[in-house]
Amino acid sequence: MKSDNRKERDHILDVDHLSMHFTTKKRGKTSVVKAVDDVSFYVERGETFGLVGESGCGKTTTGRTIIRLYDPTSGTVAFDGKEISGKMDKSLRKYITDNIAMIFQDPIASLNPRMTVQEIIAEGLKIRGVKDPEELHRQVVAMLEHVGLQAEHASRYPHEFSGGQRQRIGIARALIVKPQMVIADEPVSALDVSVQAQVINLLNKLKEEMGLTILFIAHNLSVVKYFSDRIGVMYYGKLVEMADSDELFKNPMHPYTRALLSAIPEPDPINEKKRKKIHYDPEMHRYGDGNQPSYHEIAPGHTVYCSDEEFEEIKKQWKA
Amino acid sequence: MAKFYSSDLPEYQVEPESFEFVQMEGEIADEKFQDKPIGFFKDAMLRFCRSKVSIIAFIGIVIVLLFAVFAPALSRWDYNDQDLNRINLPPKVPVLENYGILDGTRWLTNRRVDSLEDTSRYPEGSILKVINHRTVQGVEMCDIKVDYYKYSGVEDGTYFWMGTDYLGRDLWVRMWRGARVSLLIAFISVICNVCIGIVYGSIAGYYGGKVDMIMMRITEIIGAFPEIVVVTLFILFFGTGILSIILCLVVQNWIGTARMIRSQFYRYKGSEYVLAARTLGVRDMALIFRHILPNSIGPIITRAMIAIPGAIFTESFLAYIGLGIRAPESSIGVLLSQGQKVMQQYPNQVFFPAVVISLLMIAFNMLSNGLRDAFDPTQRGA
Amino acid sequence: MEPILSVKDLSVSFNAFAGKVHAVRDVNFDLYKGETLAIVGESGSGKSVTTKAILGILAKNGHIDSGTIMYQGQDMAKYKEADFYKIRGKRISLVFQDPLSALNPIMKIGKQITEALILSKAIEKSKAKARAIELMEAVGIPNAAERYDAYPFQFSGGMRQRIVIAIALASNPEILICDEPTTALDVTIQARILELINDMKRERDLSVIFITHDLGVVANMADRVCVMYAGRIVEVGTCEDIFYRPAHPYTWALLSAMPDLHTEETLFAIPGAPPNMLHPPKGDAFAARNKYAMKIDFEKEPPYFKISDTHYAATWLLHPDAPKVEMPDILKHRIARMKEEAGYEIG
Amino acid sequence: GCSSEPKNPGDSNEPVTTAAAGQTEAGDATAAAQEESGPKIFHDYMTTDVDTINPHIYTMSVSGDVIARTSLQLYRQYPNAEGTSFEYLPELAEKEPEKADEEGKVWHIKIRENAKWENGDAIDVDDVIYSFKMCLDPIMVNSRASQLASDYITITKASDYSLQGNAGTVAWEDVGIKKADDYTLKLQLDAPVTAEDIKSHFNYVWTCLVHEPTYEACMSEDRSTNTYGSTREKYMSCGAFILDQWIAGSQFDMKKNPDFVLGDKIKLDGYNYKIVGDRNTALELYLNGELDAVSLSPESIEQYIDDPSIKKAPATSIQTLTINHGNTNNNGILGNLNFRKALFYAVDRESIAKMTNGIPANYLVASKCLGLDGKTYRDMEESQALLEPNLGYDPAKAKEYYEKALEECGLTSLTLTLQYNETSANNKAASEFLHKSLPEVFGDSFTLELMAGSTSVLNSYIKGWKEGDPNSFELQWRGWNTSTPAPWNGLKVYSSMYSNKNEPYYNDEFDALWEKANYDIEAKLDPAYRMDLTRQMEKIVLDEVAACPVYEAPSYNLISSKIHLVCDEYIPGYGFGYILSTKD
Amino acid sequence: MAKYTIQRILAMLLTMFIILTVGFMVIRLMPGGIFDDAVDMTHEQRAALEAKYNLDKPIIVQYGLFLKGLILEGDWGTSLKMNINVPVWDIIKTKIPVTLYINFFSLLISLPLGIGLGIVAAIRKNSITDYLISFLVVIFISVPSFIFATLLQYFVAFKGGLFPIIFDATSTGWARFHGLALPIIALSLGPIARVTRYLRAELAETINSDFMLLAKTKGLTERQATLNHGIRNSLLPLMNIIVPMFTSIMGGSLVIETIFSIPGMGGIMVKSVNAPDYTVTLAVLIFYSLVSLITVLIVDLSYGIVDPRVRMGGKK
Ligand SMILES: Nc1ncnc2c1ncn2[C@@H]1O[C@H](COP(=O)(O)OP(=O)(O)OP(=O)(O)O)[C@@H](O)[C@H]1O
Ligand SMILES: Nc1ncnc2c1ncn2[C@@H]1O[C@H](COP(=O)(O)OP(=O)(O)OP(=O)(O)O)[C@@H](O)[C@H]1O
Ligand SMILES: [Mg+2]
Ligand SMILES: [Mg+2]
Repeated sequence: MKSDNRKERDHILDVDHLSMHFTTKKRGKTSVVKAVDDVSFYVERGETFGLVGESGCGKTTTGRTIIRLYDPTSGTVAFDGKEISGKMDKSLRKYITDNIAMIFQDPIASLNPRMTVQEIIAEGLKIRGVKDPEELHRQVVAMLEHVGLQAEHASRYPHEFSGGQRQRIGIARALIVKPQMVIADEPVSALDVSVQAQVINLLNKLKEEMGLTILFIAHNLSVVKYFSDRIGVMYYGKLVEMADSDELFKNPMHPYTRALLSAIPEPDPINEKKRKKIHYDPEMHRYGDGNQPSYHEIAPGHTVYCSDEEFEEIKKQWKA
Repeated sequence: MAKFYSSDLPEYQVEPESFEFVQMEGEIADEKFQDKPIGFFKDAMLRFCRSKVSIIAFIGIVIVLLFAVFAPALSRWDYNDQDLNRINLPPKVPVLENYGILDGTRWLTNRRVDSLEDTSRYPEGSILKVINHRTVQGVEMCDIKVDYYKYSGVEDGTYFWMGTDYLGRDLWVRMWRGARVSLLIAFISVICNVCIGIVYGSIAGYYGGKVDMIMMRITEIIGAFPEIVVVTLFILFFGTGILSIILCLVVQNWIGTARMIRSQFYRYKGSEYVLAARTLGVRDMALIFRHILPNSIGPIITRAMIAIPGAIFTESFLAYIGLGIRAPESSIGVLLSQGQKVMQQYPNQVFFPAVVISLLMIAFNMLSNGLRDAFDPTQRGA
Repeated sequence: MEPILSVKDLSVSFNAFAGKVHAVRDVNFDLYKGETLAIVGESGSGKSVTTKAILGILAKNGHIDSGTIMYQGQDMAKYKEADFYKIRGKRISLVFQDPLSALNPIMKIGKQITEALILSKAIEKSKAKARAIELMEAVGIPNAAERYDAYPFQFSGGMRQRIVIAIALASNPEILICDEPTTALDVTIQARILELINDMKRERDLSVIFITHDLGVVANMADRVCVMYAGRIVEVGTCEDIFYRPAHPYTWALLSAMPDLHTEETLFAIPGAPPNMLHPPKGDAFAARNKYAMKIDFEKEPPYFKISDTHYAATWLLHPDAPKVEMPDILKHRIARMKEEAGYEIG
Repeated sequence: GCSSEPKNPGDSNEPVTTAAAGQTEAGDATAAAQEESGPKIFHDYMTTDVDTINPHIYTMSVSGDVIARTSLQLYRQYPNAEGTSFEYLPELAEKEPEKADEEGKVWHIKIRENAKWENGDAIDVDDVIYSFKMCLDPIMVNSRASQLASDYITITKASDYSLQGNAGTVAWEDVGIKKADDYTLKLQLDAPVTAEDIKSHFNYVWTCLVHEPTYEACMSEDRSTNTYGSTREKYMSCGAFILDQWIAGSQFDMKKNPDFVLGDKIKLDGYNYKIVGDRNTALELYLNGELDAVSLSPESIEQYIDDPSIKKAPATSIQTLTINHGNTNNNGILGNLNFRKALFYAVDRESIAKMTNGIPANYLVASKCLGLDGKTYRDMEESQALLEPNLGYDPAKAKEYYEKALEECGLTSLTLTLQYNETSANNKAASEFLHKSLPEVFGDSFTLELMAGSTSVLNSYIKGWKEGDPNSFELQWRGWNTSTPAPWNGLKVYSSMYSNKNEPYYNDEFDALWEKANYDIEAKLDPAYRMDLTRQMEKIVLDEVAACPVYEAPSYNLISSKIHLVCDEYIPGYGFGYILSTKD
Repeated sequence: MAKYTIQRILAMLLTMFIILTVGFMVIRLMPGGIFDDAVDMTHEQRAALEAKYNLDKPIIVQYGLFLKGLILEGDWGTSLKMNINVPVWDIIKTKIPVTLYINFFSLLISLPLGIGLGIVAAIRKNSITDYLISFLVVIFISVPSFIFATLLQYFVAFKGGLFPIIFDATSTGWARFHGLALPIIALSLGPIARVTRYLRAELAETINSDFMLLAKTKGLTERQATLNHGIRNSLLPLMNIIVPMFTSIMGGSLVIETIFSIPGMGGIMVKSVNAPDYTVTLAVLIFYSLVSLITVLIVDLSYGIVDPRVRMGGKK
């Protein structure tokens, strides 16, 4: 469900040529993983930006680099015009944590099993100086009710909850500090179908109520499509395509996006059994000297990462 | 049996009011919990209590502890009551003595036959059996079985359940006194190990990188020193006694704990809930102590439980090479090493402490297994 | 037609720490030659346990309480461990969910494929390699000969799953049980694995039991579908029955909880969480989360109501005396749209 | 015998028993052993490995045993015909030393002309002089040099020569060791001595011969160290036995030396040592027939007390409580004579002796020390007279002195720490006994704490006061090996000049007496006077309780019935004479 | 691999150097002067001796001299107390073989035996066999090896006459092994128990792993699956305990060597500390450190050989 609280075109987050390379040293051998490689995109205030791509393509790394769990190798990230990718200090830390929150994928692993729900949710408040236990409790309960849980759940431990409930606790934890933007890293992919909807609906509701901006990371295209205003598709550390979600589904331009779209299973036996899947082979690009890929805007807000040569091809296929 | 609906079956003739919707209106709220919230520790304890083996082990340890605490006080003798007239007595236990075991008798080999008449050496009635007459170098010799209590001139009705040692001290009391001391040493040293290990391991594990590399090199170097060198140094600086022994038990043993804590940190510092806390701006110290460290509680406890008998074991090694606890204090290690010297003459002196240390080892092992399971978060609520 | 595998009234329970877990309760299904039977249901509904019971690989604390598993005229529920060796891997094979942990990390791929054949003397050692390469090629591993000596960690997730399938197919089984074979994989890779399974099924005339919780995958693969909830099968029917004419509120909920590329309206969320199988609820297990729950749902377990020859559902809503309810709007719309897209009217 | 009781710290006053070689006068025993088949080898054991068999630097008594059996000394102890006492016989020397001047400062020692090295090289006086010269070598700084230079006799300039380092101020020619002729050694001494002194002096292992070519070959380039005697190859035998095989840390095999100058005394075909560290093991080996003699651990004495093979050997040392007189803790109570007396009277020596299978000792000259007229020093009435009655145990007196001492030092309670060597079972038991019994005598205000330590640790505490820390220890067990034939010499440990002193005890009167007893020619010539001096010394240290003697722990040995000793009983100052035994 | 190996060896040498330095200082801090307890000598004589061996110089100077000798001439110094004037290396040289002999043999014995028992216990978990094995394990772990050594010596060697009571250093070949069998056994009991315990736990876990399940569904019998898959995989983590185990065997041999009169490193360790004999202690210290570092290195490198994931540089 798309949001309409996009007011004017106003970037809240600008990611510019962001790279995050991991160097691992194992038994004397160093290897570099280019988890995020020269990625640029922006997120508008109040919108939901979806990031999709297959496992290991760097979605999580992108999200974590933005919120500065990792220090970027190069490139800049600006939040609300203020650069947040520079040298870390107390005030920057505070700026980031006050404005951006994160929701994690694994509802089991992302909650400390040794803390009660109250403690988990209140932690962010405590750091921000709320000391009064009653006030804390009041706010926690309010937040719990907000996410569809009950006051009595506050004294419980995470393991007593089902996956969907736990994910709601995670959301409550992220949102209690009233951030402007939330990075939701695959918030539903670890959940059962039956409870996925609980969480998606909840996120939608909160987005409306709180005017949140969401960077929504997922690999399930149906969910992303349902949930996001704009979508970026990542492949091997690169952002290969970015567009409004309807536009993207109508005009998938990058071969990888197409393959991805064709592979989504749909709960429709007759059509599903007929549908042709497209395979994507990265070898097909044949990039080389003088034929390097870069971002090309094919329509307003729709960029594709390809070489000039390919761009010509693609342009022909674009449907208005 | 899978049941299929058939309008004929009487059991499917249901009154119409049963077909009322009951929750059509309003949101269906999440189920309320029926029971009380169970904290992590409480849950662990509950699961622990359900394991029979752990309970038995726990009770076993409690019994040993109770004996260690109370047996010395309740006994007729003090741990240091000496009497040179009753040295090295064999064990003698009421009731059991009637069945021919632990009856205070002992075989004395290589006795001169002509000396058997000597009542100043063998008081009347002390010789129970004479066998194996032989002549050695022209002297008539035999082996005799004596009532060692009579032989030593101990008054009737005196019972030393585990016998006595070279100063005539009651080994039963010394056993429990020793268990007390050994356990005390073990507990203190293990606590110290754990504390140092936690701090050191946390820092190395949390900060990682160069800090970790250097800290691990240091442990490697400390760990490379043979125990005996370290021990001798401590003895020099602090003299023998509990302090040195504890220090000896600590100086290298914390490394293991530190390594374990470090690996726990490596495992958990990247975990999602720690990252989540970081995105909320939780400070390093809180991350270490509230979020990461508690995961090590299980392994720490398990480790500590195994380390306790291990410490007793090391203590006995120290006692064996002569660096034990200050005499006349007793400890299991002292008793074991003392017992080893007289193993061929008075096997009882080594047997009982060996049994107790084995029992402790078993009990602590089982207890640690039980605790490990109880603290294993993957088994929660199961 | 005679089913080749017939599960009757199967109940499985586990003696867990906290008590007895009733993981599977009175499950019935038949598997026919050459068909794909999908079992869907959310996590913990007992799908894997059912298949493990069939293959006799239940965890040590689990046992079959009652029921029969008829295969080739014999009741496998009564098999001893030794009897299963004739079945496992030879007549019935299993493809695991997690290709990462299912392969022995330190054994060469080629060896893992043919190991069972060699040990059961089904093939000579000298021919084993050729056979392994053949199988690897069949499941679409490029450069199979070179990869014979590789180790699992050198393979990507999709390739590993192919290897697991190759292992399962090594001795030409009759039945292939796939326990969520693609859950750990990316959609693009999932699509190719599903294709592979379908191809294999066609080529070898396999009967497949396909377990998943992804309804999209079911739609792609299944001939018939069983929907499981809390250890029971709540609805069973052909693929069309389930997707176009679902009858059980749980099936409705499942279908409407999942957005597809066309969904715009608010999703239908199932409230609450599945029941604890330590104490299965009285009556209909789904009642507590069911908007359409009636009083009787909390009292009495619903029997299977026959909807058509192929289609049964266990819900009191189908009782002639029960009030008629419509499936949720979101689902209605979707089905309508799907039918339209499919281009013809179904049933 | 072999040293079985673990060596106590300070057992360094060299025991004479290290040279346990002996001789009987029975010359008729030559044929007896030859009828038997197989070589007659005595299987002995040692508890630790030897450090070296270089006589100039060895420090352990076991090393001395090996050297003594394989090398020649000028004189050596042998049992007398009755097997009750011993006498010095010339070994390499041909006869008694001869006085070459009036006073007794110049002596000639004639050596045998038939002595040979194992490789056949003849031995002449040059070998003797070379050996002594090397021992005194100023560059090598051998640890035995001072003993060779001045022990019973003080050889002119020997000390100066050996301590001059690189200075070169004293030439070897100045030293009083000269060659009179090829087979006569001439000694120049600082003070007049008796022939007995000479024999005693040259009876020790550090006067053994070394083989010049071998010794030179073992010399380091700068002539500062020498590896002679570190392996079989770097050693040359010439004594009663020839070192046949030496496996470091494990065993020594020696075979009879056919060319031994006193060859007729040796009936054994060989003498082997095994190194056996554990006492239980040694006993098992003995019972298995793999050893011919074994010293019993205190624990196993009871089991063999009736065994006809058991033989008792007097203690090698008196176990005393060393008192740190200079300790300033507790207001210096250890320096308080009353307290030391209290301590002396408070020790129940009888009980401790019973516990340790020992002899109670309220004296400082050991019971094995020789006196006059075939009596031991202890057995002499005069010596007995100076001892306290009831073995010095008098709780009432002790308490009285204790209270006086407390008052004088202004204390109300007192805690002292007694250190002991944990490897000594007897000391440990005795300590534990004192821990319990002293407070019973003194009352609750007194506490004795016990502390065990290894030899090196205990030594470092003793060393403490020498390095300026007066409070490094309070009480410590020490076992002194007093010199058997010369009890006056043994009392050196309480004199100021002794370098291995345990306690900071100084007494000028005592020092003067000691000088006199040892070096005064008058004393040397008059044994009775010497005994008297000895008694005076003993009285002073006893009166002042320089140290508190407690017990002597004799050793109990099992000696195989196959072994026939030359003496039925242990000969004080000599031993059992294993190497003179015969075996069937 | 080669580069990695070289890196590791260099790192090891650096560690060794630090251990050497720290060890030197620590040992000099140890109680007792070399000549304190020696023979009866005069004060002057003692001073001269100490001067000769530079013991009167500041410790840093002594260290400098020591390093100079070590680096320039590979000279570890000479023993001052235990084997006077013998180069330390010559002493150690004769002791190392027998110590390594018994230690390696006990490793050699305890690994297969422990593994075997562990497997049996894991497969027959909660059966009588398992309980019996567990019982033995506890006994072996909790009773110190010196007790076992004494018991074995008394009952097997002395009473039973099956083995020599003490080791005969002249023996070779089979006789040598025969003579060292008891010490090896005494040393092995603890490690056997430890391996057993570890493997039992490890295997019990592996048996429950997915690939074991797959092996079973492939049609392997329980036995085949355990043998082909379970054991090999649980052996890998076993390498983690080999290092501490080996060092503890080395530590145990300290006592065992005395009881069986074996002229090895263990004996001189204690003796050199007690003597005290600095140079020997230092050399022994270096020896033990080196052995443990080398074991670590070997285990690490062989991990690479045994575990294809490490060998081929894979993840995880
Ligand atoms: N801390 C790290 N150190 C080294 N490599 C890393 C690290 N984190 C991620 N990577 C690597 O970076 C790449 C991108 O990882 P990332 O987790 O961002 O992918 P993802 O798109 O989120 O995948 P998924 O869908 O599986 O969550 C992967 O190849 C991963 O192995
Ligand atoms: N060994 C076991 N001991 C106790 N309970 C078990 C055991 N194995 C399975 N269960 C329980 O049986 C129930 C069914 O499990 P099953 O694995 O069949 O679920 P599933 O439908 O396959 O779920 P998923 O989609 O997560 O694989 C669960 O509640 C689970 O907790
Ligand atoms: Mg991710
Ligand atoms: Mg499953």
